[in-house]
Amino acid sequence: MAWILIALPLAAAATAFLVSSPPVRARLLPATGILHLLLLLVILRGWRTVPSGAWLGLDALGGWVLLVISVLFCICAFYAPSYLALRPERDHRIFSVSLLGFLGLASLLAEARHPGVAWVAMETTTLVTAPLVYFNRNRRSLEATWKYLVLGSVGIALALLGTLFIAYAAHMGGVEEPLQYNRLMQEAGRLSRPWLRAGFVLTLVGYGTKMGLAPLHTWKPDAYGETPGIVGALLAGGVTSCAFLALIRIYAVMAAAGEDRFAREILVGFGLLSMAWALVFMVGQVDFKRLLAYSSVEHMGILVLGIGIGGAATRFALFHLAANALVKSVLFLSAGNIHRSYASKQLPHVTGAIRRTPVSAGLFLLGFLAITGLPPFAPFISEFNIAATALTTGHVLAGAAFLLLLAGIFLGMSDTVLQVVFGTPSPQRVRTPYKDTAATTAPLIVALGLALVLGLWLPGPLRAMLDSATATVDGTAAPTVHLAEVRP
Amino acid sequence: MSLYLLAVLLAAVSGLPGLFLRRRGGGVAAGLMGLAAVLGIAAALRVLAGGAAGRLGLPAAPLGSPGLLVLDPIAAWFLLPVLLLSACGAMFGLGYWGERPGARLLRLVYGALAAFLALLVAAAHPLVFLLGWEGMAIAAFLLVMAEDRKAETRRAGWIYLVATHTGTLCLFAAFGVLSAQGAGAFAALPRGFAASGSGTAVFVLCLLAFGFKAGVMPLHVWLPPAHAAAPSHVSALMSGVLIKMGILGLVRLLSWIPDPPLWWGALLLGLGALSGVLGVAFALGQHDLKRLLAYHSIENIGIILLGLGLGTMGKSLGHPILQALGFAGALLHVLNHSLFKGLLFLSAGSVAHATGTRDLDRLGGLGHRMPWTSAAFLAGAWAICGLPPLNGFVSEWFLYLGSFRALALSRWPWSVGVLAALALIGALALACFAKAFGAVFLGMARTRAAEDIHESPRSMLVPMGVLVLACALIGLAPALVAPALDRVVAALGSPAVAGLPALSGLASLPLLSALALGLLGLALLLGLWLRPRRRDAALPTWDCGYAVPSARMQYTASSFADGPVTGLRWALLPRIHEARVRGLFPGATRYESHVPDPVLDRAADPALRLSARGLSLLRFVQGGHLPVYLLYVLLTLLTLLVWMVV
Amino acid sequence: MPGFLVFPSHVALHLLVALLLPPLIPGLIAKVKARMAGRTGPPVLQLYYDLARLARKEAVFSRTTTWVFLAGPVGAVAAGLVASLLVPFGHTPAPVAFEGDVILFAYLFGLARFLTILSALDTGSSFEGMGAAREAAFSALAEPALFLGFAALAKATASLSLTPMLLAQGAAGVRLTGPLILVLAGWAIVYLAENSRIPVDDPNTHLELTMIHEVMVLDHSGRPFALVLYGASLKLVVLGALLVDLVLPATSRPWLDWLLFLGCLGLLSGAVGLVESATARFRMTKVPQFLVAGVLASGFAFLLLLV
Amino acid sequence: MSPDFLIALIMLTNFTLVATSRINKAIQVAVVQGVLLGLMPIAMGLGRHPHILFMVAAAIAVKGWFIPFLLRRALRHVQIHREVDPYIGYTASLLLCAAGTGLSLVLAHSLPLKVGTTPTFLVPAALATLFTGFLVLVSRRKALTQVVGYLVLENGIYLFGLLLVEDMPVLVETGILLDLFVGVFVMGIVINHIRTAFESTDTRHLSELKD
Repeated sequence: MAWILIALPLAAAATAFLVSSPPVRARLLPATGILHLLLLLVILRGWRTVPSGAWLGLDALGGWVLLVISVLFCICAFYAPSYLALRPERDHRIFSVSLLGFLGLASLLAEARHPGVAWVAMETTTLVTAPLVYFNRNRRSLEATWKYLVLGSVGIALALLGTLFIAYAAHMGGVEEPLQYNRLMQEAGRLSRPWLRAGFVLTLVGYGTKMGLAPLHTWKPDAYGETPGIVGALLAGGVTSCAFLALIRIYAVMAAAGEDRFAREILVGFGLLSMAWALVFMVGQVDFKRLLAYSSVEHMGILVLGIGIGGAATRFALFHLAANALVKSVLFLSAGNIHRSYASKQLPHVTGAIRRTPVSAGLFLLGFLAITGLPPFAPFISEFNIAATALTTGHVLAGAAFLLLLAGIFLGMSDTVLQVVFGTPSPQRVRTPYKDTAATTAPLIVALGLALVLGLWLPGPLRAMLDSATATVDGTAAPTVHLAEVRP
Repeated sequence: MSLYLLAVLLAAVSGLPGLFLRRRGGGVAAGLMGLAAVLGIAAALRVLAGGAAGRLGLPAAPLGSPGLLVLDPIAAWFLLPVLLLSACGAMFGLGYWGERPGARLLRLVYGALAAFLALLVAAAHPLVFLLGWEGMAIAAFLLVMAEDRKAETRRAGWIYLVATHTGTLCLFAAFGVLSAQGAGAFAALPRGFAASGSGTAVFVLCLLAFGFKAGVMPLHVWLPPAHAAAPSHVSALMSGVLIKMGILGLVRLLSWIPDPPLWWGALLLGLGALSGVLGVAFALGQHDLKRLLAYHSIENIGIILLGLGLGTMGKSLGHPILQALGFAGALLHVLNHSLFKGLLFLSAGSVAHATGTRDLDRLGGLGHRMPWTSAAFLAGAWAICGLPPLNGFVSEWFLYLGSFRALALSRWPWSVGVLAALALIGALALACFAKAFGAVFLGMARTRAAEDIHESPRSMLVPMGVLVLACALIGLAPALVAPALDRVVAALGSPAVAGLPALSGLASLPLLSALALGLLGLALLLGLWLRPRRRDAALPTWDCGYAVPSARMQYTASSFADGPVTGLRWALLPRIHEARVRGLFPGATRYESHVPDPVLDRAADPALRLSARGLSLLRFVQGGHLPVYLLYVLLTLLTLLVWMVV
Repeated sequence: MPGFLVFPSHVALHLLVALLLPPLIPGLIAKVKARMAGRTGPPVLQLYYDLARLARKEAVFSRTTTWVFLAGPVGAVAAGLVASLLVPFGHTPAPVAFEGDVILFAYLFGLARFLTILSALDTGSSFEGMGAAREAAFSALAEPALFLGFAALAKATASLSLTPMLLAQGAAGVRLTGPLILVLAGWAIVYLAENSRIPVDDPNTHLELTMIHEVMVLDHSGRPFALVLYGASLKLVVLGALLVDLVLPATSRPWLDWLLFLGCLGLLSGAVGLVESATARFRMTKVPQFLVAGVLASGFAFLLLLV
Repeated sequence: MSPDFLIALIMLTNFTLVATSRINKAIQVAVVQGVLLGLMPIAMGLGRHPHILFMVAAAIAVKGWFIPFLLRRALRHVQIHREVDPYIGYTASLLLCAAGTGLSLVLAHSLPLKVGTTPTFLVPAALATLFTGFLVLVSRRKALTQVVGYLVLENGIYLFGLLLVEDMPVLVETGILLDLFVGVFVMGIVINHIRTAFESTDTRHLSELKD
C-alpha cells in the first residue's frame, strides 16, 4: 500500500507535464496534496506493523517526517494557484512537475527502509528541486541554482561514499545485503566501528550540506533568496526535513552501535556553529528573504543540537521539525506576498508593510515571534524543552550557548522584521497591484493555526508515533517522562 | 475561582465586540473591562479576606503539580492593581485615544494584555507562567507600537522587544534548571537548594529575567523609551502593573525558598539602592514628562527591591519582624505604586492630549484651565514622594521601620545604607516632582500649545478620580489593608517560623490614621480661612518690581533641576550644549542640557553598534565564491575525519 | 503606648506652648542681634503684632496663581502643628508617641517644604522659582543629616519614637557624650539651614538674588503671609525642641522641667542671634559644603556608636 | 595488468591534473582517469559478472566520452583555454595534492580492511582521488575546470565502490550510476545555461549573491 504515496504524486507530475491548461495544472497541486495527506493518514495507522524485510514502509520516524512534509506541501499547494495566477508571464509546467515530483520523492525517502534507497531519493530530490530554484530565470537565480547544484551534488556524493562506508562496516561485521535499517540496528554490535564512524562523518557532511548546517549551508541564502516564497517554504521545511531524516537514520544506527557519544559531540558542535553562523548574518540583514534562509540554518542547528543533547531533547528535536516547517512556511509565504507587493525584498525599500499588506505583514510578524519561541506556538515548546534538557542533563555550556545565541538571533532578526513590518511605506516605491486576498493568506493562517494547536495539544496517536520515533532515533525503548509531557 | 476566570475571559474579549460595532466599541470595551475588574477584584478580595485559594487544574492532573492556575493571596494581591488599572485605563482610553484609526485593534490588544496579566499572576505552572509572561510582553509591544509611524516609537518598541525577549530566555534557563527539581517546579523548594549551584543559577537568572521586566538598573534600558512612546493609558498599565510582574516573579521565587543565603538579600538591597537613587537622579534630568515618570518607575522598583531585600535578609537571619516589615513594605508599595503611577501617567496623558506635547519646557500654567487634571497630578506627586497622608508614605514607613529595626540586629550596620538610600530618594523625588508639577501646571504657559487648551472630558477624569480615592483610602486608613497584607506576607514567610507577626502589632496604624485625618482637618480649616475674599486684590505677579514679566522669564524645569543635576554630574554625565557668550552686547544664545541614559545610550547602544560592526567584519566568510564554499565542505570533512582518527 | 489624654494637663500645656510660643522666638533672636549691633531693636513681641495686623489686612493675590498658592502656607502650618505633637517639650513625653513617629516627623517637614516650593512656583516669578530650586536642592542634603542623627539615636536607644529617643539622652549620661555632640553639631547645621538663618540664608536681606526661603514667599501678603511667618516660627520651636531635648538634664519636678525647657529654648534663640551677629552669610556655592558637614557629623555619630 | 599498477596510474593522473593549466588537457586527464577506472574491475577479476561489466561500460561511456564531449563543446564556445590565475597556484596545488594523498594513507590506516582484501591500496587511492577532486573544485576559477574536479571526486567514490560491488551490487551500482547521471545533468545542462546567461564560464561572475 505504501507505494501509492510515491506513485500518486509521480503520476500527478506526469499528468501535469501533459496538461496544457495552466489553471487546470495549477489546481492539480492542491488536489494531489490533499489526496496525499488523506492517504498518508490512512496508511499511518499501520506504522506499528512495518515488515522487517521490506524495502519500503512507513515506520513512526518516517511517518512523522512525511506527515510534516505532506502538511507543508498541502499548505504550499493551496497557496500555489493564486501565486501562479499572479505570475502569468511564467510558464509553470516544469514548476508544477517539480513540485509534485518532490512530493513523490520525499515519500520515497520517508518510506525507504534501506540507506541506499534513501540516498537515491535524496539525490533525485536535489535534481527535481533545482528547476524550482531557477523559476525566475534570471542571472541571479541561475547563480543560485548553480551553487545549489554544485554544493548539493558534492554533498550528496559524500553521502554516497558514507553510505558505502557503512555498508562496508556491515560487510566487515559479516552482515550482508539487504541492509535494511532495522537489520543494521539489530546487528549494530557487529558493525566495524572505524568504518561506521567514518561513514557517519561522511553522511553527516553530505546530508548536512543538503540540510544546510553551517558551514555547509552556503547555498541556502542564495537559493532561498532568489526563489519564490513558496519554493523557499518547501525547501526550508521539506527538503531539509528529508535530509534530516536521512541523517538521523544513520545516527540511529550509530546510537544502536553504542557510538552515539562520538556522534552527539559532533552534532552539538554543528548545532551551535550553525546558530552562531546564522547570527553573524542575521544581524543587520537587509534582505528579508535571506534573513529567513539564515533562520533556517539556525533551526537546522537547533534540530541537530537537540539530537546531540539527546534524552528528552531528541523528542523535542523531532517535534521541532514539525514546528519549524509550519512556521517557516508562514514566514516564507508571507515574505513572498510582501515581496510581491513591493517588488523588492530589501530593507530601505520595504517598510511599513503593515499598511500595504496588513494580513501578510501581521502573519510575518507573528511568524517571526512564533519561530523565536513565543508561547504557546509549537517552536516554543521545543526550544524551551531543548534548553531545559540541555541545562539539566549536564550540557550546561551547550544550553547556555544555545540561549545566548537565541538572544542574539532575536536581536538581529527583530531589527529587520520590525523595520519591514512597521513604519510608513516609502513613497518612492512604486505600488504593485498585489493585494492580500483570502487565497494568498488563508493557507498561511491555517499553517500558523496548526503551529498554535501543536503547541497546545498533540493528539494521542501522534504522540505515540512521536514517542516511537524518538525511541527509534536514540535506541531507547521508552521516552523519558518530562516536564512538558502535558501541555496546558 | 470562577469569578476570576470570568474576569480574565471578559478582559480578553473586551475588544472583540468593538471590531463589529461601527460606534461605541470603546464604550463596550470599557464596560466589559469594568465588569471584569469588579468581578476579579471581588474574587481577589475574597481570597485576601481569608477565603480559600482557588485552583484550576487539569482533571486528569498527570502534571504532578496541584494546579495550573492558583488564586492564592500573592496572586490576589497582584490581581488588584492589574484589574483596577486595566479598567481605569480602558475608560481613560475612550477620551484619550478615541476612534482614531487603529483604535479597534488597540482595544483588542489592550484587552488581551489585561487578560494575560491577570492570567500571569495566578500562573502556577512554568508553561502557563511563560504563556502569560510572553503574551503580556507581546501585547504590550504591540501597544507600544501603536504610533509606529514615528521612528522614535519604532525604536522604543524594538528595544522593548529585545529586552523582554532576553529576559524571557533567562527565564527559559531558570525554569529549565528548576525543572530538574521535579515536575512541580512551582512549589516550595527543598532546604539547601538555594545554597547549591543550581540555586545560585536560578536566582541569578531570575534576577536577570525579572529585573529586565521590572526595570531594575542597569537592566532598565527599555523602560524610558517605551513608556514615553506608548499611549498614556498603556504607559499607565505598563508602569503600574506590567513591570510589577517582574516583582511578582521574584516574590514567587522567594516564596518557594525556605532558606535564602544572606547574599541574596544583600544583592537585592544593593540593586534596590542603585535603582532607587539613580532612577530618581536620572528622572531629575529629564525634560519629557513621560520619560521622567518612567525613571520614577525605576526608582520605585528600587524601593520595592529594598523591601524585598530587607525581607529576604530577615528570612535568612531568622528575624520575623524584619521579614514582615520588609515584605509588607515591598508588597504594599507594589500596590501603591500601581495606583499613583497609574494616576500620574493618566494625568500626564491628559496633559499630552490637551497640549500635544510632553516637553516640560513647553508647558506651564495648565492649572488654570485643567484644574482637575492638575489636582490629580498633584495627588499622584504627593503620594509618590511618600508624603503623608497619602499611601506612598505608609509603604515607605514600613521600610523605614524595618531598616531601623535591622540596625539593632547586627554589629555591621548594613541597613543604614537602606535608610540613607530611602532618605536620599525621598528628598530627590520631592525635588523632581516639585519640578514636574511646577513646570507643567504652575506659573504661566510657556508656549501657545499650553495656552489654548481645555480640561479633558469626564471619561478621562473619572478614572483619575478613582485612583486618587484609592491612594487616599490606603493613606488614611492603612489598617484596612493590613490584614490582607499579613496574609500575603505569610505566603512569603519561611515555614520554619511558626507565623510572622501581624502588622497591626508592629505599627500603630490607627494612630497614623488619626494624625493624618488631623492634618487634613487642620489644613482644611486654615485653607478656608485663607481663601480669597472680596476685599482681596488680584494683580500680576510682583516679580520684584519688574514691570513686564513674561512667561519666558519663568524658571524652567531644567534650571530648577540644575542644582541637583550639577551636584550629581559625576553620575548623570549630562550633555550640555552651550554657546559661548562673546563681546559686550551678545546676541541671542541658547543653552540646552540632556541627560542620556547611562546604560542604553552610553553602554548598550555603542556596544550593539560595535558588535554589529564586528559581526559585519565576519561576513567576508560568505563572499559569494563557490570555491570558497566548497573549501568549507572540504575543511569540515577533513576536520571531522581528523577528529575521528585522533 | 502613650497616646492621647494620658497626661491631660501636660497635653494641654504642650498644645498651648506649641500654638502660642513660636512668634516669640524670632523676636528674641532679633533682640539679641539688635543688642549686639548696639541698637535697641524692635520689641520682643513684634511678631505677634505683625501677625495680628496681617490677619486683618486685605491680601493681594497674583493673577497667575491658583489654589496651590495657598497650599504652601497652609501646609507649612498644618504640618508644623502636627509635627509639634510628636516632639517632647523638655522631659515631658510628647502628646503622641509611637514606634516610627520619627519618620512621620521628618516627612511632615518634607510635606511642608514640598508645598512651599509649589506655592512659590505657582507665581510664575523667576525669583521665586530660583528660591524654590535652591530650597529643593539644599534640603536634599539636610534630610540625610537629620536621618543619620535619628539613626544614631535609634541605634543607641533601640527605639524609633522621638520621645524615648530624645529623652533617654539625659539619663544615659556620659557614654553617649561623643556621639551626642556630633549629632548635636549635625542637627545645629540642619537647624540653621531649615530655618533659613545665617550663614545659610539671610532672612533680613533685601537682595532677592541671594535669598532662599524669603524669596519664595515674595508674593504672599495678608493672611497667607501671616501663616508663612507663623509657620517659620513654629519650625524654629519644633526643631529647636529637638536640639534642646538632646542636652536637657532631667529633674524630678515637672514644672521645673518645663521651665528648664523654655529657658533652654530661649538660650538657643540667643545663640542663633549670636551666630547671626558674628558670621556672614555663605556664598551660595559654599552652602552645600556646610550641609555636607552636617551629614558627616551625624554620620560619624552613628559610626562612633558602632565601636 | 595488476590492480595495484592501475591504482598507481590513477594516482599519477591525480597529480597530473592538479599541475595542468590548460583546460583541454585537464579534460583529457579526466578521460584517461575514467578509462583507467573502467579497467579496474577487470583487473580485479570482477569481469565475470555481466552487471558489473554493464556498469563499467556505462561509466566509461559517460566519463570517457559524453561529459568530455559536453565540456569540449562548451570550451569551444567560450573560447577559453587556460585556467588563468587560479585561487591556488600549481606548485601549491601539487603540494596540497601530495598532502591529501598522505592524509588518505593515514586515514586508510585507521580503517582496517577485511582480511585478504586486494588490492590493499584501493582505499587510500579512493580517498586521495576524492581529495584531488575537491582540490580542483576549490582552487580553480573556471566552471569547466570545476566540472572536471567534480568528475574526479566522483571517480574516488567509484573506486571505493569497487571494494563492495561484488558483495553488495545493488547498492553500489544504483548509487554510482545515479551519481553519473547527476554529473551529466548538473554539469551539462547548467553549464549550458551559464554560458548563455553570462557569456563566460568564469565563476567570478557567479558571486553576485553574497552578504
